[in-house]
Amino acid sequence: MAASAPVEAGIRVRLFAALRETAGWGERLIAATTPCAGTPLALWQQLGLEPRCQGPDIPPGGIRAAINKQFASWDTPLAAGDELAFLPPISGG
Amino acid sequence: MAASAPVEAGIRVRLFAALRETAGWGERLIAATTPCAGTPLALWQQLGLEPRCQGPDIPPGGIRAAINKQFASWDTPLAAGDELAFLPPISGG
Amino acid sequence: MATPPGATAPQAEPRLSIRLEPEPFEPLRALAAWHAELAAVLEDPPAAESLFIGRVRPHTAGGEPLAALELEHYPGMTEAQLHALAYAAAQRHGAAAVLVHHRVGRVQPGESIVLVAVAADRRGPAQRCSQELLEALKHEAPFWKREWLGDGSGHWVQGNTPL
Amino acid sequence: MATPPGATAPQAEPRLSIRLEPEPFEPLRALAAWHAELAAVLEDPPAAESLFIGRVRPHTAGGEPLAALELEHYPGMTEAQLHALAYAAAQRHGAAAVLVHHRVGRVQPGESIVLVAVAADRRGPAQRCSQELLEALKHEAPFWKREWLGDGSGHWVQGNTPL
Repeated sequence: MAASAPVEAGIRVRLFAALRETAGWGERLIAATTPCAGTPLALWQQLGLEPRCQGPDIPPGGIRAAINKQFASWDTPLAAGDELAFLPPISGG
Repeated sequence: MAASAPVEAGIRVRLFAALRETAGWGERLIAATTPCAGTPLALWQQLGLEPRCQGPDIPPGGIRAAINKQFASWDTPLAAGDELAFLPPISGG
Repeated sequence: MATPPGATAPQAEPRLSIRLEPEPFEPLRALAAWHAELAAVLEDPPAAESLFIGRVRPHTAGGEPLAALELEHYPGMTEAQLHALAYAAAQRHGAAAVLVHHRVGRVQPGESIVLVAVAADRRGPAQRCSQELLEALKHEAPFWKREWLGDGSGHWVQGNTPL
Repeated sequence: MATPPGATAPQAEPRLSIRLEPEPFEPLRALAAWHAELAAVLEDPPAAESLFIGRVRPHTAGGEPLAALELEHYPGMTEAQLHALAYAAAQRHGAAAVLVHHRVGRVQPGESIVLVAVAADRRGPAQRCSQELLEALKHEAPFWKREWLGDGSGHWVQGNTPL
């Protein structure tokens, strides 16, 4: 976590693979002017990403969130300076 | 099986590893003058091999018999020309 | 953490060799280099080594001829996850050393895509560690496959091939 | 015999490469030769390869320093059993090719004693076949180990090392 990062740093949002192509972008800097800058789930909804959530507190099916390159739960509080990534279903190996 | 082998061929008995060293020999030709030349269990007892059987019909613990280079049960009828081997517990790989 | 039954006493830190390969790699050459590295640091060569090589199939999951497979990853996170997964698996099974090499970028049919190697003192831990780690990296390391067809179209693979 | 779930349709005969090695052998060199053989006969390189290398430990089962391991076998029967076990395991799992190389005679600590390799279309069958075959040959192929100590004494090993 980068709790001591300057508030102007905002939150860097990254999309990968099919998510990126559906959205038409791979990276965005979102302004975050308060110490608490929401959660992955709130940002997913705010950015209008697909698939849409089935309800305000229901994360999109099959998608995982990562904060600063570590898997994170959808309700983790974000801080300015964080890198938030949304990851479609993994298919490695 | 070598049922058509000459009866004079007898039965070749082979011992391996610890069995061979305990017995002091590795290979013997046993006369077999009848079409039925006994079973592995009968020959084991007849040759006085160690470990002794716990009873007339009880095979020696841990030892396996092979006839013509294939595992065989202790009561398989032997024929002249057969190669009978007694195999101590396996420890390969 | 509980010591698995039969594990040997105080356990050294597992040696990890994790690499993303942007170019074709030859698994046997990678293993030879790894053996040389281990020989330089381990007192004795490991008694048991369990290895896995995965290669790109010539056809898509749907059965069409595959022109190429594209492997996207998340630079930084993918390496960190591979390290974490390899370390956890090695610890869990008491493995002495673990190697994971994984291709990224455009991979041709027949080319090696993943190499997993585990060195341990006994065959059971080596095999189990290698198997678990292969499953773990297929589900927990951020890689995404896109199948490219001969007509220039491509689509993202949903999930993994069945076990 | 029932077809295992998910097995691919009409199955070609598995290719077996079985060898007893009276002299030290280098597993990676053996694998390179096997890969070349398979490349010459298989239409595509196998998608999954599961390999195992076993080496002689530097100490006896009882913990004493080992001078050498002697591997006795039953010429003719050992090869036949290895073939039969490899064939059965390959059939059971639908593996395309199986390699087993096993040392015989006097083996030094650290030397390779057994190499098992299985090529299949999927990772599960490759891993399971390789694992089962290794267990099978440890219990069903006539090999006997004698541990030689530094003082010139030797004793026959009873059974296998634990999994």
